[in-house]
Amino acid sequence: FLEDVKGQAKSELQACESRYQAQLRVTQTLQTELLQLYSRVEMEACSTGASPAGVSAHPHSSTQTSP
Amino acid sequence: FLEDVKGQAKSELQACESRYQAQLRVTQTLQTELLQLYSRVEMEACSTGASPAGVSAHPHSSTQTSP
Amino acid sequence: MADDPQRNFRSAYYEKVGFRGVEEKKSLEILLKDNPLDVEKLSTFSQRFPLPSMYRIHVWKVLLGILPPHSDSHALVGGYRREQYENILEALEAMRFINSSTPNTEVYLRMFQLEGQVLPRRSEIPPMGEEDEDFLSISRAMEEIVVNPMDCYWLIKCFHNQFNTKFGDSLPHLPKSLQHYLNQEEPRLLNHLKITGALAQLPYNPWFNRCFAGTLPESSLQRVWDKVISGSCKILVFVGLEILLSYKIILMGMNRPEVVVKFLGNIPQENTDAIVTKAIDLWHKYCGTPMHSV
Repeated sequence: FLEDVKGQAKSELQACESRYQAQLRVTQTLQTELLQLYSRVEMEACSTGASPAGVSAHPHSSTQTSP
Repeated sequence: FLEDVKGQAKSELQACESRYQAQLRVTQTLQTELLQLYSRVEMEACSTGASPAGVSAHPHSSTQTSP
Repeated sequence: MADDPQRNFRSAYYEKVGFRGVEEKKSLEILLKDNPLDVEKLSTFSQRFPLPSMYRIHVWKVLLGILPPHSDSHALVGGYRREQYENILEALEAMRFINSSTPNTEVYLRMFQLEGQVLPRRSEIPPMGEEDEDFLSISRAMEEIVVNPMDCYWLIKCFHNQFNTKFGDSLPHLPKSLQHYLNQEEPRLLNHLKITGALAQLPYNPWFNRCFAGTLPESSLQRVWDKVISGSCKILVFVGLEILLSYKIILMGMNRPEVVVKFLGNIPQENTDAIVTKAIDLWHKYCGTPMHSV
């Protein structure tokens, strides 16, 4: 009976842990995405200073990647 | 002794829960930031292009609906 | 139980008149009342009998560990699973990786990739690789079987993971195994396939890596997946074997491997139920029927 209780607790904890791990991955992925976006924004900010044309293509390409 | 095991299991689960909640708040913050950044990028794209502001609202609507 | 000829006759009769598995359904219901659930007994049941469709998803979830054996944990764990699913989905939407027009199967793939930390950069998404295509193929079939998208994602993910963990090492040996049994059942056909060069080009990938997703219609496929999910990848060999045996005459008339490949890549969908039934019989004949008191 004790084993039973332990087993039940273990499976609940595993499921909780899996949800937490997934959330960690989500955080990491979002951070990477933000970083890339920031560096893109900065690049564009620099290039708009020099040459305003041609930059507008980038944001559109990003919205088109999802089918 | 059984109560002991149950108590331990409960506190482990609670610890997992609070780690998850913390991570959840992080992701929510990141997602908000991402949303703002996207709309900034789009605003800039619009202003470098021809059409003025207001268009940037559209792409967000697509993120609201889950498949 | 299985040796009782009267009972076998009765089962065969029920099968014919459409009451298939009345007794089986009752014994499964008894198993499902256990708390905790006896996963081993459920596996054995699923190896021996087709799962009644009303219990299939539930049993799959238990066998794949999506739901734990303790029924009184199902609500709690189910809640965790739902949150995990929703959070990942939400993040992908926030990153604009997916939107409302993204096909579900691709959504599942991206979710799976995010969880496995192999999500490509959104700015440079590579074309789908063979493994992605396997995943998508299984997803498309699962989508036809499971209505609820959250259940569907969890089942695809856990099926995919369990299959590769459990059987990844066995997969490369399945073509040899198929030849072995074909030699037992129909050596002439084996010889013909060898001579024409078709043997090396049989659709092993859709058969074994995709577990017949995309080859069999879902109504037949789910009876094969019952066996895979409950612990056998050998069944895949016998389904392949039975496909070859069923179309023996047609295949014997084909002399070019590409014609064979084309035919097998698009088999008639009418009698696949009979093919699966015969495949399961052959599998029991060669590998034995799992004996467990159910």
